[in-house]
Amino acid sequence: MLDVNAARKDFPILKREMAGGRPLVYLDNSATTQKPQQVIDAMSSYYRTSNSNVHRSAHTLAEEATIGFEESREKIRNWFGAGESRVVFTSGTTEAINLVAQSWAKVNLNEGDVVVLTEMEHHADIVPWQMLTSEIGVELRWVPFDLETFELDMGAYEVAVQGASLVGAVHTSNVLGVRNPVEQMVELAHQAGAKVLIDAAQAAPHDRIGFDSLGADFLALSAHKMGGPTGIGVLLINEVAFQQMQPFMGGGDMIREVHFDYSTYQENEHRFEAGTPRIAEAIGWGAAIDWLAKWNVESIHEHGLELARFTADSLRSIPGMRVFGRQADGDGAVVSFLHDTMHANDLAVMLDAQGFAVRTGHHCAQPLLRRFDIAATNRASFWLYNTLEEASAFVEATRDICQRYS
Amino acid sequence: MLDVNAARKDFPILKREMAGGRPLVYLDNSATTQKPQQVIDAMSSYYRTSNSNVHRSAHTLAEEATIGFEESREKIRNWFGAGESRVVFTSGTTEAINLVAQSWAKVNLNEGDVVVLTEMEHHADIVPWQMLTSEIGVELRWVPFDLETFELDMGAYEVAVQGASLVGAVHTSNVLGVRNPVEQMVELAHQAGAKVLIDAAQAAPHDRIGFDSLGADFLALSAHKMGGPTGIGVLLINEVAFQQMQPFMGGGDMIREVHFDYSTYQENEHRFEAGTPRIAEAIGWGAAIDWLAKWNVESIHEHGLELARFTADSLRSIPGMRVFGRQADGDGAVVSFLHDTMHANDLAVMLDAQGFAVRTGHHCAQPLLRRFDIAATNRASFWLYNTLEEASAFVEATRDICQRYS
Amino acid sequence: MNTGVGSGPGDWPEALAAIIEDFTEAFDAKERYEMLFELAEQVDELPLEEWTAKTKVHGCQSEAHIMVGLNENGGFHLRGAADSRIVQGLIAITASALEGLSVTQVRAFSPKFVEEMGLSSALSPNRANGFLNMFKKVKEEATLLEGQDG
Amino acid sequence: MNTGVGSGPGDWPEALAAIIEDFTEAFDAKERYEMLFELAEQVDELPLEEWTAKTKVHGCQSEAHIMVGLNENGGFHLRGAADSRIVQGLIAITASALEGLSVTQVRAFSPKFVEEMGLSSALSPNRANGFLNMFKKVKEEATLLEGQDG
Ligand SMILES: Cc1ncc(COP(=O)(O)O)c(C=O)c1O
Ligand SMILES: Cc1ncc(COP(=O)(O)O)c(C=O)c1O
Repeated sequence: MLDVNAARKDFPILKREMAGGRPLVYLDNSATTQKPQQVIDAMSSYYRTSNSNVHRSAHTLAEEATIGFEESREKIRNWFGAGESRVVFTSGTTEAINLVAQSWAKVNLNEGDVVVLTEMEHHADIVPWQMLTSEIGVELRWVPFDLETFELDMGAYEVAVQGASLVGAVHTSNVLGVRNPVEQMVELAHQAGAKVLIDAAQAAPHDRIGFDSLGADFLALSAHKMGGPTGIGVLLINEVAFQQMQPFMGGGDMIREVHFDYSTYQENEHRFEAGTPRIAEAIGWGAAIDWLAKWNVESIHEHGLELARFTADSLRSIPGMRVFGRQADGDGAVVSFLHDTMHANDLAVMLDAQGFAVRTGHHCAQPLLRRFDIAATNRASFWLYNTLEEASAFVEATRDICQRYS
Repeated sequence: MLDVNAARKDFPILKREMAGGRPLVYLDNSATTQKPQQVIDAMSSYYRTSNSNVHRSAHTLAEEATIGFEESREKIRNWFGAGESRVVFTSGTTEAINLVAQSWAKVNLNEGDVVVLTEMEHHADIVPWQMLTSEIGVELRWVPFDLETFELDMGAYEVAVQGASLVGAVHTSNVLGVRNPVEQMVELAHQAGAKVLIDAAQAAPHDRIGFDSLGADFLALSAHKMGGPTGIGVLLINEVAFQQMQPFMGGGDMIREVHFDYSTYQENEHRFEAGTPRIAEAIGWGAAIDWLAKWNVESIHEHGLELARFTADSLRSIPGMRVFGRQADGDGAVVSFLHDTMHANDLAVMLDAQGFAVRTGHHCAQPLLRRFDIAATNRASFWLYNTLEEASAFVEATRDICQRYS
Repeated sequence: MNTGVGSGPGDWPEALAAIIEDFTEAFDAKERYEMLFELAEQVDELPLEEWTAKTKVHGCQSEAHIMVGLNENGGFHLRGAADSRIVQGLIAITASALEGLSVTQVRAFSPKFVEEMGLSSALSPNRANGFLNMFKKVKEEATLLEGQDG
Repeated sequence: MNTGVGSGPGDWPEALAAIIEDFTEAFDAKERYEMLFELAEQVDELPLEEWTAKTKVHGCQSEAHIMVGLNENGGFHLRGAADSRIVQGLIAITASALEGLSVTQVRAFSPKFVEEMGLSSALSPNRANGFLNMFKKVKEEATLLEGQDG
């Protein structure tokens, strides 16, 4: 069992008082999680004692910064089971996916080549591919999902991957919480000769991902959604795919030699990390992983799912309320909902006035929402520090607001 | 006069003891500067009280984070005199220059179009253009500098810009400290119909840059070299050039609408900022600017130059020592040097053992170094917290090491 | 009691000054929003049938529509509606603030009154833009009204 | 006194154990580097004329060259040089550690002795790689030596 109260103690923001002296109930974890004090301290301490630019220098601070930075890379490699793969730092999931589009797809695909996406994708896994359709003429194929069960149409998927070059698929939907059958999707894609990019932004905080054993070719995620700082994320890359990539951005750190008329590049991960890296961010992320390692990831998952199930079931009992998602085993701790007559923004503002932070809007997944013929939902999302009491207070506040004002 | 001791008090790292109990003498400021406690606190405080994802949400934390993030943008706009221009956040100078290459140059230039660069450029302003030569066939023209006076050959520059489409020029060289005549360069380029990108990474910490009044089209710089955090920088963009740019990376925050078959993009700066932004970093950078505003930038400049002149002159008196740079009015606080027989790395390691942090290597400017027929220099670089005593102790240590071991 | 013409803080017309006072006396944000919900009911509501591209307020998180006109005394009169009650509440306050003014007065009216009402989070950067867009549209339409007159 | 064969900590040959002891007794990093500078003078220096692509150690911040051979007693012997005194000092230590060993012993020798010498910042990630590359090359060349024998 997860010791939620022990975990809460590490998050200073949870002590914050909101309007009217009400406690903060933070239910916007899918957008970004809060940070434990240990992460904040790791970054402060880096800046207070070892701050320096990394790589290629002979002074002590530079050594310490380089070691801290590269150790974080190894922590991330280990945490995500990518021991045989490459770990390239990016500014987040979005840049990681753009890196696949620009460094792998643009180099290896041709006009008419097919990229398969699901209708559940986040904009981060849509727009880079649309840009590529105009740049090199790849074609997009969309795999639908069922509007009742919220499940991906695996029959359609199996057809779509035939002759495709790449699949881009969200591991766990940030709107529906649905966890897709990624293992099966990787297998079917590979049978069809397509590479697979998994968007694990939402899976990272709740699941133990084994990149090498999953066998996907690329996997993208962000630190800020798993207790780490803003401004950093990662692309995990299978070795074969890594060798097929060409540099994305040029500059310092990614080069071997620069001449007036040509340059040669590093052959390891640095090849894709141009410029001064996100040193403090990497170190903060490493501390987040150390902190997470103190808890049991399976019980974080179970805890989140329990809260999500309770919330979804309770919200369904509010007249006029529609809940999007199934909260099945393995799903994310996310509940999207929308009231028939209560405007989503009004509900959010009224909840906020009582200390409840939920996200409201299209959640960067407009195509998904449009399939339901809606433009926005409210969304409550949980992490390991949320309690059943919070979920229950949130449901009651929502029920009350909808009763009184809808 | 700059109150160096008052400034020093704000930097916790300067109290650090190095090997053998020696004080840290940090002379690697061109690589990255140290951070005042106020900057560290601003970021910690953000994470402890207001951390949230920004934009498009209705809860209090999201509001606070959005306001903090966008206020930092305005601070940066004001500090760099870009009131009539665009302020696009990037991960640093390197990404900012890549953004010009990909979002402006690739869209607006054609095969055979000419990009003019100086032989003083940092790799960050070389490699993106070399990549563009293979991508769209632009041609590079190099403007030489004088190996004795370290000055750009403005006659050659005037010839080079004829018929050129873009000039990329370093404002202040990170190796030589030379400040280029950027005003004149902008004027000549514009007369010839070329746009101008200024790499102000080294100027930002020492100079008051007025972007609108300088009239350049693009200006790139990094927060971490001016007291701000790692992981963030900016591209300032003149409005006309801004309107000619196409999005670089796709994803959240930069879109207006996403459909299965097309998307539309934001029209303001967000258009070029895909994904969750560098929120804490922007807030930290804003705090760095607030902190800098307490000091007089002109006196920061004068102070740095005084230390650089003293150091350069003193080093020149060491037998076998060669100093690269002129330390003229307006130049950066940088001194590159190389001993005839003492290996640069050995000197750096011996200095480090006595607490002196200097950078050693090619400083991401291999073409520049190759013009001098060398592969590395040692480099001491100063900021407002360095003292004459530190410079003097550093010179004496260097003299001693060279005498005993060369 | 204030009887200004709306040039800015301290110069609000009576009806608006009363609303501002109510808001500043509210216990907390929750109560203020409740008041907005109530005010929303009191607007001269622009019915759905009259919503057109011309009445639409752009850059607002909700679908909001306004139409300006003159009341029986020839004074300014605003009708409006929004799918968000909160936005409609803001329209209602604006309508009551401007009611009966001359077009010239409307055009000179300051939007700063919302700041005094303590609706900070209702006036998020996004939402504030929505309100300001709405207010701007009111003024633009008022100008056209003048054009019709003249 | 230690008389091991170099399998790892606690098992160093006599000459190396003595050097390690000197280093660990040094006052600070500065003194340790000074010792490295001195040791650099004691290597059987590979003269510039003999530096070739074959002798070059790759992945080192400085230009370093080594050549392996046998001494008059048929034991292992390392010659080397580098433009960096510190790197040459590390070559000197390696040479003295391996002097007179059999090729089989050289191939089994652990590079961990440098960690015990407190040269952390001389063994920066970059520099450590340089040292490890050098040590690897020594072993590879030693293997070829064996080939020559057999
Ligand atoms: C002149 C110059 N340009 C560009 C850069 C690259 O900056 P960053 O590594 O922060 O992207 C640097 C810093 O090393 C620099 O000194
Ligand atoms: C499923 C999914 N993909 C991608 C992203 C984008 O992540 P980031 O904004 O950190 O790049 C998010 C977060 O919003 C997400 O939930």
